[in-house]
Amino acid sequence: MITNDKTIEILKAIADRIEEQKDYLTELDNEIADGDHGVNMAKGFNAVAAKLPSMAGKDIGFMLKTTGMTLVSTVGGSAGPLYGTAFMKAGAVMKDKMEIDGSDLITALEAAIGGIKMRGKATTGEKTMLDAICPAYDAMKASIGDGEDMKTAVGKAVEAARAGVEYTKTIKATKGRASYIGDRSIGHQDPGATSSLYMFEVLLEHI
Amino acid sequence: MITNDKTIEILKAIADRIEEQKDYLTELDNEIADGDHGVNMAKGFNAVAAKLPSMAGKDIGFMLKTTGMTLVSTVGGSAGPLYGTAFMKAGAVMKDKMEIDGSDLITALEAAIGGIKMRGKATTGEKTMLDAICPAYDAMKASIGDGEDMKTAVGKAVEAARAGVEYTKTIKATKGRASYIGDRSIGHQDPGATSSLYMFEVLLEHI
Amino acid sequence: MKKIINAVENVEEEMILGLVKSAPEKLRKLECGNVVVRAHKKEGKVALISGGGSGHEPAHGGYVGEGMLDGAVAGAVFTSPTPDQIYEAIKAVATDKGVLCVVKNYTGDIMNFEMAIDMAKDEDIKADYVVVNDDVAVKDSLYTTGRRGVAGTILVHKIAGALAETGASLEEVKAVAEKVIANVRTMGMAITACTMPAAGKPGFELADNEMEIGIGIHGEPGTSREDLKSANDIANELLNKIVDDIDYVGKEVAVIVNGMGGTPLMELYIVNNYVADFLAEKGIKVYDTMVGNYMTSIEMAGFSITLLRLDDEMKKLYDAEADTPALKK
Amino acid sequence: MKKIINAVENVEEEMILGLVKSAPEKLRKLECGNVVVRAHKKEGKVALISGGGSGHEPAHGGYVGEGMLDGAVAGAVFTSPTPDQIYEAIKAVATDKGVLCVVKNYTGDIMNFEMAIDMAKDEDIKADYVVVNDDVAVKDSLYTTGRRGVAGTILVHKIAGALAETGASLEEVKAVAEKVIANVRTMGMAITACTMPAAGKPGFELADNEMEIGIGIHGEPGTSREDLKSANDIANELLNKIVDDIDYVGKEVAVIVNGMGGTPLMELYIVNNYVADFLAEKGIKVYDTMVGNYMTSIEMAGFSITLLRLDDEMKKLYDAEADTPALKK
Ligand SMILES: Nc1ncnc2c1ncn2[C@@H]1O[C@H](COP(=O)(O)OP(=O)(O)O)[C@@H](O)[C@H]1O
Ligand SMILES: Nc1ncnc2c1ncn2[C@@H]1O[C@H](COP(=O)(O)OP(=O)(O)O)[C@@H](O)[C@H]1O
Ligand SMILES: [Mg+2]
Ligand SMILES: [Mg+2]
Ligand SMILES: [Mg+2]
Ligand SMILES: [Mg+2]
Repeated sequence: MITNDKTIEILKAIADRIEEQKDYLTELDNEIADGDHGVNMAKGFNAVAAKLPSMAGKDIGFMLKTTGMTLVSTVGGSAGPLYGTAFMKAGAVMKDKMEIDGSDLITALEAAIGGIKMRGKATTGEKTMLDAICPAYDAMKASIGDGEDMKTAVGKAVEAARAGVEYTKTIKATKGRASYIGDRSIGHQDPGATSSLYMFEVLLEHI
Repeated sequence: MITNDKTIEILKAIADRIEEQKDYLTELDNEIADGDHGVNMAKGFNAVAAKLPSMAGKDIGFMLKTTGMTLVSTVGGSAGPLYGTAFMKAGAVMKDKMEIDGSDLITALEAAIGGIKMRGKATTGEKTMLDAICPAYDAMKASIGDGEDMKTAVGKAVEAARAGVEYTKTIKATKGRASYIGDRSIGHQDPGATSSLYMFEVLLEHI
Repeated sequence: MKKIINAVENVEEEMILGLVKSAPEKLRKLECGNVVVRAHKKEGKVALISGGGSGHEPAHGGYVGEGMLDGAVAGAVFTSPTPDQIYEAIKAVATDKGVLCVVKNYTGDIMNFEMAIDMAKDEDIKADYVVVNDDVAVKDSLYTTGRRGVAGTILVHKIAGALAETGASLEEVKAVAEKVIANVRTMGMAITACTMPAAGKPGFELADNEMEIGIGIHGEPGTSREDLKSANDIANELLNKIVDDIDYVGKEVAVIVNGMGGTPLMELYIVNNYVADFLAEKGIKVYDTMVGNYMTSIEMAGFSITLLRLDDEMKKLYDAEADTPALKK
Repeated sequence: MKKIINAVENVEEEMILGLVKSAPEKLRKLECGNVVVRAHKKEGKVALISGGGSGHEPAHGGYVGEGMLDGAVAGAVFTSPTPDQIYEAIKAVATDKGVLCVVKNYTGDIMNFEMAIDMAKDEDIKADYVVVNDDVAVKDSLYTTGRRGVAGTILVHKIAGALAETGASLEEVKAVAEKVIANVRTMGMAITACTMPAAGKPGFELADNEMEIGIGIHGEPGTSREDLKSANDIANELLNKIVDDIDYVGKEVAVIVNGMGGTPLMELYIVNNYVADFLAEKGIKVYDTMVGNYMTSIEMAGFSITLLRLDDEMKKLYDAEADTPALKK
């Protein structure tokens, strides 16, 4: 079970991780696109971190929705609307929940993916964050379906996300800015997939 | 005696020397001003060289005047009007002469210096070509006055011009572009004085 | 990083303030963010908005004014502005006639503008948008995000702005903007990268004999790296890509030889010398030529060539008065 | 050297051709050299000519047109044009009213223009000149060549050009040009050097934390080398030098924040943000502000600030119509 307090802890830890990896994410973005992913994500999650104290005691749906809205209004670029929509959609389906279990997590993630696909009109294999998130979701769903506990399931999600990030190195971007350099994007790791991986890693560390 | 044929030879040799020293002159100009002296002088003397065949058989006054007019219309910058006027004025006082001796040389040089001063409103000690030409003129005049031969006199002029070039390193420019950097011009050798020295050196080599 | 700035965090805001203070009787900045609007709102016309990341100066704030834009939204450098910023711009300029947003085809720009327009519609503001995609460097296909929007965007501002000024309807202004988009093509190159203030170092490294062909306007690498060639050869390569894309022969065109920010005008004129000869040779008639820094990538050295195929309507609107800091007619 | 050019020898001519081809109905190049004149000579007015070395684009050819110059002579890069080139320009534009040459205070420019004017006078052309010396970086004293002419020259073109257009006499046009010169001051700085095509390498080297203060417009070093400071601190230093030179308090001024060619507009706007505040603080009223690349040193990164103290006559002429490639009013 992840409680609302825990959720605050996790969001704070994500913010810390992003800040810590800011330069690396920017570096990755620089290689294939415009080099702002780290800076923008850090700006957004720092804004989220600043709002966390005011969320204390609220339900998880509210927290996720507030996170999403904050990301939308502070990150900009592609990551802002994408992550923002993802968190907002997850928040909508977690409305009023003070704690969530494995199957809630799957519901939330499903909504998040739906939001990303709706906004970005991409699918897996296009060298985007979806190449980390979708396999993570599949792995987690299978694990929970097999009756494994949440920690195990999230562990498998992290494995799958990590493999997804590796996979992005092998393919050509067909969505987002990196698509403009065509074949030259091959060999480089997608920054958005990488930031998604960090979120799963942090989640695992905190449950 | 310098004949009209010899004059063509000398002018050609000056053109060669300037072309050869183009980069060095430009380098000197770069240090304290706008780095075009070598390029512009070479452009001008190449134009002079191209006209030399058509001067064959003409008097020395005509040759010097044509050289001056060619420099004026091809060099540009400060060096164009200054050297151009110098040669034109020297040409005027050498009108109709088919050969010149030491005292003619002094008359020509005096006219040239007058032209440079009239155009540029400078005097010695301002870190310009005058710091090479004026001492050269003085040394040559004294030598001829002492009854020395032309070769000796020009040799002394070269010595004096060389000392003058050295002297320009020790003083601050108060005329020309180099004056804009004020004290920062100290320590650098004046490009115009240097190109003047080359002309005296070439003269010496050919008489 | 060597820049004439104060603090990296303040670049966007100080820049917008500096722009507005260069024409305080004509422009103002919204309190709530880096949004430039006309000092005197004009009613009875469709309001035209543009925007995107900063770093493209004078775009887009420099095109706010009579005959062109009503508002411009500036995101962080090379980062699409957020929906709430765009929404504030829309609210500030909206009239009964509606609002048209000129969006360049980047995933981020489109998503943020779409979200803002949704927010505006929720408040019963009539708002719509067009997507500019003039960059022929990128193949437009079902399997990509399509061509980028680059310098041709300025001509959309100019022509749609001129029609909006006449009091035309939102549908009419949108239609003419789309006509410009259908007829405008651009391609660019760079000999140096630019440095995003927040990144602190250049986006890529080029050797002394290398150039990037097919760059966008966000400091990203181009579609290919090639040996540096002569100005004429480069211009030839870009022009051929453009005229291969749509048929310009026998048509009149507006030309932009656009500097990327750090290119001396000397080089842009040299490029235009070739462009003019190339077009004459192909039987393409030049109606007008703009040479300068119109849509930049901070201090990148390089240029793009834009050709807009004109018809009579576009010609009239192209010639209409405009009074903005970056473009006067 | 990394440049978008064809051959070093052709830079000046191709550039002038490219400029003229950007506005062929308004400009033409003389066959005999790099001289730009109006396509349609206007009689009954004093003809205004400017010129100097190339490398200052859009100066000076870009200011030829209605309301400003009648002709512009371009020498080799950073090299004064020769008297015969200037003389051809004078002959091409001369009218019964005479010709006024706007010369920047450099030994070479003055000598070459003087020789050309003498040649013109020999042909009974009424010709005269004024010398612009707005650069406060250089002390004006009996023992130097005096202050250089830099970006303030554009305002001489604008204001004297506007008066010339009205049919005023040579004496009147010269008087107003001299009034502008007496009231205009400029100071500049650079964070990078520029590369003359013929030299092939930068005029000087600067470390990453260094800048040159008090530069001219010929790629030469400035009056001092200092540690790089913030945009505001630099602008403050330049502005103080300017306002210490003549009294601007309580006066109206025209402002130019001029880029040296490679400076992104982003940085010029940031500088203007400070300039506007500084002037407001000092009680100096801004009548108008120009921000952009008006008088450059090829691709040098840096800027200059120009302040012109206006009176009613100058204000009227400043506002008068102008239609040139580089400045429209
Ligand atoms: N259409 C899309 N769908 C899903 N993810 C996308 C899409 N476009 C881009 N991304 C993700 O966004 C990341 C880039 O984000 P960011 O750098 O913040 O935005 P921008 O590309 O606008 O600069 C990419 O690495 C990719 O993972
Ligand atoms: N007023 C002057 N009188 C005499 N010589 C001068 C004067 N001004 C400059 N010079 C000479 O001209 C040289 C520079 O010539 P050049 O580089 O061709 O012209 P510019 O300074 O216009 O670029 C200087 O080195 C100096 O010797
Ligand atoms: Mg990015
Ligand atoms: Mg020089
Ligand atoms: Mg971005
Ligand atoms: Mg020079």
